[in-house]
Amino acid sequence: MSSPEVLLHGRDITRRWGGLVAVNKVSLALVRGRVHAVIATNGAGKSTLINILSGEIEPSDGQVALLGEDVTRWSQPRRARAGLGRSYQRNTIYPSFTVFENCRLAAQARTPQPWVWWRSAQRCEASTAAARAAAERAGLSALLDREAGLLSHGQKRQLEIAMCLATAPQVLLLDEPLAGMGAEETERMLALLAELKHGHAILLVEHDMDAVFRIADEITVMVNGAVIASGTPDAVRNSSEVRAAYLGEGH
Amino acid sequence: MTLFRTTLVAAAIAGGAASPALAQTAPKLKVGLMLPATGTFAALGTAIEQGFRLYVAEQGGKLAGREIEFVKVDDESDPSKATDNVNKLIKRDNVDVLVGTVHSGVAMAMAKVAKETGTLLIVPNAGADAVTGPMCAPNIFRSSFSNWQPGYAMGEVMAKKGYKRVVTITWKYAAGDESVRGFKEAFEKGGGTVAKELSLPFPNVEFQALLTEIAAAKPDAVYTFFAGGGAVKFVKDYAAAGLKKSIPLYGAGFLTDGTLEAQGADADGLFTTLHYADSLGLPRDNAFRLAYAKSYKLQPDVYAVQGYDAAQMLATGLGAVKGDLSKKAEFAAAVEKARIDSPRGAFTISKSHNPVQDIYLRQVTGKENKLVGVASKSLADPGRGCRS
Amino acid sequence: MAMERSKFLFTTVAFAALALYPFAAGSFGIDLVTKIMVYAVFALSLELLVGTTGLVCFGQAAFFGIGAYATVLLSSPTDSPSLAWLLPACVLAAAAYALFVGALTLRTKGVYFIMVTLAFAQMAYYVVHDTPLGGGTDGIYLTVKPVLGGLLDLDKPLALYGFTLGALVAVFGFLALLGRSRFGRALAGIRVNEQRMRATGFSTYPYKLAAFVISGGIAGLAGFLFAVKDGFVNPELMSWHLSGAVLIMIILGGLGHLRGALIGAFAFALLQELFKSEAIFGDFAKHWQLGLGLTIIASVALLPRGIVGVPRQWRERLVGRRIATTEVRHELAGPPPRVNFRVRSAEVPNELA
Amino acid sequence: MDLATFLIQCLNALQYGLLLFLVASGLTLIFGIMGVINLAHGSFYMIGAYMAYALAPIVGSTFGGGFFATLGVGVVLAVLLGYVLEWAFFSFLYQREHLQQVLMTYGLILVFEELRSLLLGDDVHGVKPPDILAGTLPLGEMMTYPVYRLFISGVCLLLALGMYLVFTRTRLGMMIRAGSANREMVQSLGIDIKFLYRVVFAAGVAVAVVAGMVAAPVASVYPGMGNTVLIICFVVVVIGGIGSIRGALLASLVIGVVDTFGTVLLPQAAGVLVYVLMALILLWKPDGLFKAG
Repeated sequence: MSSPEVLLHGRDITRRWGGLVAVNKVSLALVRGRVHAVIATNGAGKSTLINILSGEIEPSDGQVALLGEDVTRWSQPRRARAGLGRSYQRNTIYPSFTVFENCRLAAQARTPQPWVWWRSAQRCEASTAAARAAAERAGLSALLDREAGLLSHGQKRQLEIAMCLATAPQVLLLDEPLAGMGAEETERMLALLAELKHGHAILLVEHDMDAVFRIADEITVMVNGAVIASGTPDAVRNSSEVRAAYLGEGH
Repeated sequence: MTLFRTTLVAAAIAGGAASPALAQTAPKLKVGLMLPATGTFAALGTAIEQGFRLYVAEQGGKLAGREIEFVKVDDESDPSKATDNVNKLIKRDNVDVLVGTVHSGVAMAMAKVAKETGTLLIVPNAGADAVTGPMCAPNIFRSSFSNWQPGYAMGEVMAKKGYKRVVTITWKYAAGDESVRGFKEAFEKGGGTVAKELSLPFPNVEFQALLTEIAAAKPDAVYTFFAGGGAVKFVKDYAAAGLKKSIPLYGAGFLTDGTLEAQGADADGLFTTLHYADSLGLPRDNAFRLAYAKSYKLQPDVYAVQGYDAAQMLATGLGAVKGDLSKKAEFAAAVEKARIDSPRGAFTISKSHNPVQDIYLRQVTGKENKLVGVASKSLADPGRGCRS
Repeated sequence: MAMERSKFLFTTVAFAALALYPFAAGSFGIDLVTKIMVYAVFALSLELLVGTTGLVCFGQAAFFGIGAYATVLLSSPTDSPSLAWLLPACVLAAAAYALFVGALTLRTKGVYFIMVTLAFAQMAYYVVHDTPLGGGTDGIYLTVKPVLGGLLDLDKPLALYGFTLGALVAVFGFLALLGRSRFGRALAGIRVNEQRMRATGFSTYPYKLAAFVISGGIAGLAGFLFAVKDGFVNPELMSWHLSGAVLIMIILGGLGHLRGALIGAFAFALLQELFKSEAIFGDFAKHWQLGLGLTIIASVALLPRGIVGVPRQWRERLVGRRIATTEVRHELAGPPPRVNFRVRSAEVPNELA
Repeated sequence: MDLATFLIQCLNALQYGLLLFLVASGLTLIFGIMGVINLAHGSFYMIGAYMAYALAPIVGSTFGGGFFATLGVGVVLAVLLGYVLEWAFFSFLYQREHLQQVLMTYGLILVFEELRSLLLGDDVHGVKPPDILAGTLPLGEMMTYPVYRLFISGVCLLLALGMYLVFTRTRLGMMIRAGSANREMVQSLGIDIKFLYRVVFAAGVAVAVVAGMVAAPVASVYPGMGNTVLIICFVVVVIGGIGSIRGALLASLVIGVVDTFGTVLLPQAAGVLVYVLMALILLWKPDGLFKAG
């Protein structure tokens, strides 16, 4: 892939809450085949950023372009149907549904008539097939009939990803997929992400620095809503601003 | 009783399996009391039931030789449940006679079912004009009054007193509207005008704004229809607003019936019209009051009288047909001809089955509705719309 | 699956029992059960909103009342109207008001939704209460009951019983079908987490609106049946007391299950009959609300999942710890049909909240 | 309507609004902070009114006190009642779905109504205002204004101020606000959330009971009086924004104005106006006038 294919492009995104600026002129481009990580201290505007990109919140300023089209005024569902998938920091799986049904419901959004009321959902080939494929890709094939609420924490995070995949997205916005995971579970998730980046553009918001620096192709560092550094992991690691403002705190 | 109870249990729990025939020689007469046991009108329901039972007890528990058995249903004063509750008495308990109720809307629903099924119904309070108007039927009787009656009588009284401009105030619902209509009819006939008809949604009790309107309109007097908690609050608010001194307040009798203890001094001196009063001084009334006080350890009110008279009317009709309720025409004819020897003073029953009775003018003195005089002698409800 | 089979068995047996009941019952029993079945249809309409979609509507009586008033207002006082057009007309009238109310109210969330639906119901209540349109507080009468050609005369209690049972089975079947369909699954998803559904690509508003309209239509059907049964409509049919009572029915029965609405309607009505029964409680029967109130309180304390959840509760108690522990984890993840009113500040990001 | 009448109507609106606030403020506390839809709130108001009626002779004979002594005893009993109710009926419900709490409070309404009927009967009663407040002030040429109504307004304003101060200036208020925003966080700070909720519930009940006691002399005391205020209180709370004391005050006043002038100017539509207002406000501001927090 010689020329980078930009799937999602945020330009000068700004969000103000009253007098507070939560996100200040942030620009970033997500490219197919690459993992772009955003790291920031708590309260630096990561969640706001991801909410703006996915369409949950409107930006005060700036544009979002998806697959070359300006989607700034699009609703979240419309963006999702156009190929933008996101996961949440907290588990948003449907605990009373089976793993399969969680994925199937997600896949249903992309079927041509998701509102059909006269036929059993189980007989909707399009969504069942997509659900199986997504679950398999996320490593949950063995657990299809398990009630989602009974999964382990790591499995729930996997399911979160599987539900994203079931909607056949091109761009994945992942909000702290590693949060609360043990070492083994983290490894499994990282392997999954590495595998997923082929064919997808991934935005990864994460706290686990080791993981970020291992997997990201590009890293953006935010402090107080603004970008202070952006580049390859090595460049960011060596940036003096980052050391001063961010990494320094913990060391 | 036990057998009967068992049937009821079966009916209530299993959802009403067909009642096994009661093997009894002298069939009891089943009286279905459909009265409010809960909610705002609960106290009225109790008084009516006690009055009814008192008369039956005085006759040795038997009317026209038939032993009386009571079945009760709480109507909750909820019209939307009324049809159900009546059906319960008619279909489940197979009552011979229906007695009820206080709330006009519920009584209307009862009248409708009674009209359809032909079950004998005696209304011991609800004054809805329609019960003995468009809804009238050979088997429907009322032992109390029509909303029109006290209103009309008060209209005559106030016109005679020389008032010219009057404001009326009531809840915006059937009873209030009908009472005011009756008042207006007589008052305008007597040469007065109703300057303003004020109303507020039932059962709101925030009167202050309307009292201000009354003060602004400066009428000669005010006619009002309120009952129960609303009556208490209205009388107190009226006095507190200082209007009692400057604009005399008149009302249908419910304004001061069963409410005087709560209204206290604020009700003193008020004039109201009703078919009953405290200290009527009639021997019949004295005997009744004594008996009632003995049985229930409290003084009777107009509701108890109405219950008592409902039983008298039943007894009159039953006596004429020798206890055989299937002779409906004879029953009705007998009641229509009869003079009911009521504690309120004897009365007759009109063609449309409403009492033709004296309406008294009363004045509140010392927690009593003291008799002032007869406001309207043998006043008969016009029974508009009654075609039977 | 054993669970599925027992559900199916329960429903079949229940409906079979209802079908056979008239052969064993007297006229009062038929009347009573007809009434309860009308409430069951009404409860099912609300179950679609509350239990399935998670929209707590506190104004359901408005649709019920509109169906009932339409029945009376549209039929002529002398000739029997035909079911063929009267029934659809009443359902449509209720659904039309639901469309209007839903289109406006579905913008609000949680408690606010509850209260706005109440507001619109109160408006309908005061319109019939304070204007001569529907006879004011006196209400109006249905003098001639509807018929279907020579086939069905709803003036006959047995015909009405059969028709009501038919309507109940049809509504139950319809909602069961709906629940399994893609539309129904989407509603279930909206109940648990609407935000997630939007992120997945569902435009949730049309789904909720459709559910609201369907629910209003079914409530209108119940109102139609009520008006035909009693032959009398009154503003109280639209009062918040009735909206509250039907909500109580479905909670008592168990939210999230169609059977719950059915069981709740029967339990609520029969409990009232029980405590009102003079034969059992004698003179204390006039205080029937005390018994009902205490029973409700006890059921909240002892039956967290409603009456429907009782078998599961017993099973868990019998099987013991193993399931109990998984259950705890389950609870932590958020129990299935959970409807929360807590106002979440969705637009304010976590950093600032 | 001339100017004098208009001004008097404004006073009526204000006074009615403040009375509404008095009843509704307890509801917004419980509703906003604990998330409990308390249908039994009207019952607490009813209990207060009946306390004012039934306790007066008892308090009179034991302490020789009048209205204010009764009020004091009533408050103590109300706090106890609220505390015990929370412990017995609500403490185990917070982990459950909120609709279970609705069911619980519905059951409580029925129980309270019947207990009232069993203990005190179904009659209507009046309660005398204390002698020092029994007078009236002249108002215009015909009307007078009862001093007691002014007293009620004063109590309402004091209460509003008091609640505002407790919320913004005290540690308890801080904990309560934090608790309503984030239960887990407060618990992790070592604050006993169970105790906190119990206090809030007791306070909410106490406010409703006080409202009933204070309103008793003007409202009179009758069965079913709780139900008539319940829905309008919810309207106040929701228009004002759940949990917001400021909002409840403003909403009460707005409803006072709409209701007062509606009854006078548009009597046919008086019933429906308040609900039209609520629908309009919520469609305009889906979270009420003031969001809590």
